[in-house]
Amino acid sequence: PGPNEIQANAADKGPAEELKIGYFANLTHAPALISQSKGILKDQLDSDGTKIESQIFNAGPAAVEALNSGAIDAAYLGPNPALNSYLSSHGESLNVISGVAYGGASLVVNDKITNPEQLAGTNLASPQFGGTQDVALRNYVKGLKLSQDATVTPSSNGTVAQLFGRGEIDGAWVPEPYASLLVEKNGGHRLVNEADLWPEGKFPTTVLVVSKDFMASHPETVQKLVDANTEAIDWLNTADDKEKLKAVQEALAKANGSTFDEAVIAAALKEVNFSSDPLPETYQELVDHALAVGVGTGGDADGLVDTRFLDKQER
Amino acid sequence: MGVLLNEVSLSYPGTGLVIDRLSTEIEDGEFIAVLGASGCGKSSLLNMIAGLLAPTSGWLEVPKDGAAFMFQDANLLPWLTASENVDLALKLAGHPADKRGARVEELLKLVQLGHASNKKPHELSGGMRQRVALARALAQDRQVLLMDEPFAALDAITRDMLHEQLRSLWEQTGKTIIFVTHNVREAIRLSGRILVLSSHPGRILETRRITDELRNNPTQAAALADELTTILRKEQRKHELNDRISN
Amino acid sequence: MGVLLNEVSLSYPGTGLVIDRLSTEIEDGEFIAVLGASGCGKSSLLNMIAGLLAPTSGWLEVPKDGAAFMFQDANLLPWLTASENVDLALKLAGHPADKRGARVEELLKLVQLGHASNKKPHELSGGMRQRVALARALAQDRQVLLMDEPFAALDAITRDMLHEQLRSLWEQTGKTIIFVTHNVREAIRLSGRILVLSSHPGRILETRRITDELRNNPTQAAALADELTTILRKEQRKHELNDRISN
Amino acid sequence: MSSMTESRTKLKPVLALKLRPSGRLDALVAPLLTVVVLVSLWQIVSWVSPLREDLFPGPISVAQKLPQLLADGSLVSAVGNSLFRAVSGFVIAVVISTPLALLLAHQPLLRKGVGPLVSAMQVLPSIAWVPAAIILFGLSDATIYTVLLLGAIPSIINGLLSGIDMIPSQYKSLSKVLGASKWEHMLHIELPAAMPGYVAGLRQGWAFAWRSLMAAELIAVGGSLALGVGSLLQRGRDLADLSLVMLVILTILLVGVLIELAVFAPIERKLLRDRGMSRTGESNG
Amino acid sequence: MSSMTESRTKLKPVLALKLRPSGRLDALVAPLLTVVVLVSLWQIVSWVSPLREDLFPGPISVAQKLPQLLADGSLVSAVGNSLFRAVSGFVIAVVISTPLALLLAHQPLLRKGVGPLVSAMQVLPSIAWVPAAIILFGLSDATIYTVLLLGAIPSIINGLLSGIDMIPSQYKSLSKVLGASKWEHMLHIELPAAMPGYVAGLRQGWAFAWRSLMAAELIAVGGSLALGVGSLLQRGRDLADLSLVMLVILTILLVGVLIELAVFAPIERKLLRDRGMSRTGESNG
Ligand SMILES: Nc1ncnc2c1ncn2[C@@H]1O[C@H](COP(=O)(O)OP(=O)(O)OP(=O)(O)O)[C@@H](O)[C@H]1O
Ligand SMILES: Nc1ncnc2c1ncn2[C@@H]1O[C@H](COP(=O)(O)OP(=O)(O)OP(=O)(O)O)[C@@H](O)[C@H]1O
Ligand SMILES: [Mg+2]
Ligand SMILES: [Mg+2]
Repeated sequence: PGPNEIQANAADKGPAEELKIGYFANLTHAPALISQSKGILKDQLDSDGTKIESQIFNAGPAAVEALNSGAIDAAYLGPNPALNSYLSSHGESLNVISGVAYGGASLVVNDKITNPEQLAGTNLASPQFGGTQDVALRNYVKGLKLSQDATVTPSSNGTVAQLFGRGEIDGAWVPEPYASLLVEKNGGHRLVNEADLWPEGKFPTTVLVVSKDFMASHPETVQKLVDANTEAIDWLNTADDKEKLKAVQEALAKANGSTFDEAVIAAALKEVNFSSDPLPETYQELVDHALAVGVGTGGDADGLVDTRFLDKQER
Repeated sequence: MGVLLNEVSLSYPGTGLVIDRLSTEIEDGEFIAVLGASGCGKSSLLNMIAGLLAPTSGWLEVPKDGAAFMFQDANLLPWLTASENVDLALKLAGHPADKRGARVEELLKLVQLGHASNKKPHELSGGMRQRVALARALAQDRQVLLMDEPFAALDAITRDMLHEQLRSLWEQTGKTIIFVTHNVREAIRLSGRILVLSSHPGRILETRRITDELRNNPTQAAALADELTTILRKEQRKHELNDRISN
Repeated sequence: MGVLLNEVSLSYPGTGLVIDRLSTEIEDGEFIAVLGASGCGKSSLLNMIAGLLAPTSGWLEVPKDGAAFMFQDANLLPWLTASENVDLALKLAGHPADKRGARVEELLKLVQLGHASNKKPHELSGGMRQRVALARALAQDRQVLLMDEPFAALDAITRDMLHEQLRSLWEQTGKTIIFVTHNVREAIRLSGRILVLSSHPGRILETRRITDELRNNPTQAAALADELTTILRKEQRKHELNDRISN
Repeated sequence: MSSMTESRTKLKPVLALKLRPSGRLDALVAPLLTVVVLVSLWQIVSWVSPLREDLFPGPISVAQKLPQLLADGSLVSAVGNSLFRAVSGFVIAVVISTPLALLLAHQPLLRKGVGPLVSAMQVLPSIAWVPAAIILFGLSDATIYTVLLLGAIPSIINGLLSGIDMIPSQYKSLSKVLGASKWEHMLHIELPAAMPGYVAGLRQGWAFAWRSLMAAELIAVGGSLALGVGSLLQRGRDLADLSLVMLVILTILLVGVLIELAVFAPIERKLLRDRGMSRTGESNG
Repeated sequence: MSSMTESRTKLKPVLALKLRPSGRLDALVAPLLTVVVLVSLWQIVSWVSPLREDLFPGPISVAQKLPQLLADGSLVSAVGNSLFRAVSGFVIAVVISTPLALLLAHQPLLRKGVGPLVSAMQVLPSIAWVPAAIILFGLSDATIYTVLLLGAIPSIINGLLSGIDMIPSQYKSLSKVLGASKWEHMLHIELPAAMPGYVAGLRQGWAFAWRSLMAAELIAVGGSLALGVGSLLQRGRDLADLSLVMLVILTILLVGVLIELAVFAPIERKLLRDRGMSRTGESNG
């Protein structure tokens, strides 16, 4: 056992009485939604008598703040909010304990733009300043060495769709299902699939994080959370398309009354891959990209990913 | 250009009749004094003539350009100085800016407030405020001038002086002046006709013409003053009795 | 328990001296009238005695429990009815709730407003408001009673009646009363001593004791009234001259 | 008797006033009429407009949204939750701010020191408090109330303070002469005299409370936090569902109009009538 | 001469008033002192607190953030942008709302119809307008101004309306007697008489304007729209950088205090002094 684990074991208080978990009502959080709606997590935790309380967030910052305050113990998040909190707390706040989803972010542009050179002078959007897609977009645009800079305007996902529909922006680097929404409903097309920019097309979209305190106190519970996550992912990866679509649609509707129509969700599901692989090697790259485009202050992502629960699972 | 009242009645919401079918004709250029007990409806009457209050029944005829009105309380605008208060009346009467300055000064001198023209109302004494209100009423320069106890807050000497000013103004301009007073002697001294109002409801109890002859004869004037006082006292006593019975 | 003024001076910001080194001793139970031209500083003087205004120099000694004060304007609280306004004074003087009702009624009857007790100030006439203020001042029941032109807005009859009430109240209670008036005859009729103030700055121009004998002798009273009026007129004329020279 | 000429005017009883329908009724009919006119306009514009239906939904498509939201109960419960939070939070805010404002009014130095900060806090956007509130209180109603209170309190304090500042100095003299203690002065003179300004401040405070609540409700839903109107609004935005956004806006407006008509307008009317004044255009009978 | 006993009191000149330092100075020193006290408290609490530095940054760590933000100019330019938008937007709001309020005050039926809607619009959170504004104006300053104006205008209208409602009816009589036309009445009597209530409304309107601006600036964080303070605040949250959040909060508070001390307080003081009143605790000399 590594030094980390000894320390953790020292404070082990056995299974938690309650697990408070946060996630978004987003397609990329489907494992969380499925794990809830199919009772996978509940089945896992029942044996310890651990209760579940789930909280639905709109955005990463609030989820991170809640995690830090102890209002939730674990959360499904984008990698960047997790990374930002990890760096600003000097590694004390949280760990990524499992992957959830990878892929599923694209640069969607209007039909006047057919090759990357035409991005010169355009107005592009990303969902959140310093977020995964924002950094990717800035990095990509920088790499193109365009004759004339493209503007990057961070705005929320819903607003991006609205702006694109109205022709206010020429394109947007957004996650699913918004990329599909722009394609299916607003006549856009995918110019770049982010997957093409990463080795094997794998970059984290959603990860599962847990607060360090909770992890130290209740490793058994965390283990069960990771197990449930993997089980949900397995279900998503094995179910047939129709069943999957129906389950996700229902879970989304239950969580936030989603009104995205089937075509959008179906298209989006094709773009996203679910996997518990946390892709640990990608984080330092994310940090370096961000620093390179002038977002954030950089730092060392070492130790962010803690794979011990996943490791135990494989045994 | 006088004022005509025809069967004018007034009641406020929740009160009985305050003024009851009052009719009188006030001719152009008349100087009328209104006497009556406190609360009998004198201010209400002036308010109706000024068009600030509609009668409950009956009708009045007044000059179309309205009447200048000096309120019972000074009613100065607190954010304006004494001279600005007077100036506003001139401005709203349409006088051009360049001519107003001199006129304001003149009016304030008339009421002996030449030295206080730059003071705000809250820096003036009660009597000074009343005199600014008087200056403002004169600034309006309408054919009909209504005055509600214009000299109540003034000392005898200042009052005397202003009596003279008012008399001579009336003689020079031929305005129709209707003024309310509590001072029987003041009424005799200034007016050409005195209306005595009864109270609850207000009706005309007595009308007296004052001739110059009577005015200038101290004995006759004193006798009239006594007589009017007696009338008023009798009226008052009646009410006291009523009050005592009804209570 | 009287009032003692020692070299009291007062000036407002930006004015010259309004009151200039005024000294006088008012004994316990005295009934003092203050006469003076409009704007000479009478209200300011009462304000100082009431502790509402600090003298610029000099000092005063007053009873520690302060003085009841009837303001020149009625100063009623507009959200309270007539009886609530009077009641407030009793409440703040610490009278228990169950005893106040009857007293309020009594006081309002005293000023002949028994019928108007439920009216709000804006539903009262000017003179009625003044009488409510009078009732409130009496409700305060302090040893010293300051009154600033208490009867200015009242008709002669009501005024006469209230004169009697005030006199008999003074005789029964032995209060120290200081009251400002513009009416020389009123001063002679009511007070035991008259202070005549000069203006700009306010000094004591004249002090006159009024004996009961003088009060009850019409000729003597009239003569004194004439004399005081002459004094006041002379004082006023001096200022007019000054004004004319300085302007 | 002189005949009417153009230079004279005849003043007669104002019968019109008596024939007019009751003001109470008017007060309901007029806003309703306004709403009908506005909605018709909106429908017309949405027909005429070249914008796609999903970018500019007309009233009909918004109305079609309603049954679904009513069926799953989310709209009703969201309104219920938000209204409960807003009203209870507002009451707490009033209870806290009133003594604070009185304290500031009577402690000149404190007022000089803290007064400007209170005004400055009014301009601080509600989301500024969210991180701190979450860290202190986690995901509980306490967080929501904190954000709400910090939004409403400064505004109510300022309202009452400016009401107190406008009290004519003669009332202060009166209170001194009547021998009122500081408490009695506050209770019997200061508060009633400042009432009209205070109520104006309360109305603004209510607006701040409600708006801060909307911001606070964006933090999270489910679990320990019940769904509120703010969350519903954000959901509409996130889903790019403008019909939902419009529906929520209309609901908020409706709640606002009802609170105004049922609470603030009558209080204000009574206060003014007590003082012999009236809202412009209303007779004070 | 009677000697002083406990039942008598001696009234003497209030020399203390003259010895006190000038009120102007006080008005600057007192808030500064308050700030110093609060900051010290904050530092102490942050030392004592068990919370991690990144969750509860103390003043020192916040201050350390400053040089970097000043160096890249983002803080200064954000404050500059926001201040420019807020002030210009507020001025536009005042120019629009004042005649609207006067119109409502003089058209009783209009007021009955639209008045409650105006109050209701006050409670509508700013972000509610964002989708609509974007549809109309896209990502431009016009969108930001729209959100700001819709936030500020109802509040200013309500402020002026309640100021007008409180005008004593005797001033209306005076204006009628002086033969003022409707315009003259508004200009010479109504507006000045309603001024104190109006200024109270303006202060609240400014708060609404600034807060709506913050919400509007979240629409888009930099990019085609110039970076504002609201964007900076959101950026701090996005980066889980609470020092930045605190710094922005302090900046907003500072701007708020300065605006209060430099604009609203003096205006209010002058208005009150003109009417022979004074802010509580200040002498009106
Ligand atoms: N707040 C103030 N600021 C400046 N000057 C004032 C103030 N109050 C009163 N004065 C001035 O002080 C002088 C005396 O005023 P005061 O009210 O005492 O007169 P008064 O004798 O009561 O007059 P009146 O009989 O008209 O009521 C006046 O010249 C007035 O202009
Ligand atoms: N707005 C009002 N609402 C109800 N009653 C009113 C109103 N205004 C006046 N009154 C009543 O009408 C009567 C007459 O009032 P008015 O002011 O005309 O008397 P007045 O003759 O001027 O008395 P004073 O000599 O005391 O000024 C009073 O009994 C008063 O209570
Ligand atoms: Mg009257
Ligand atoms: Mg006086």
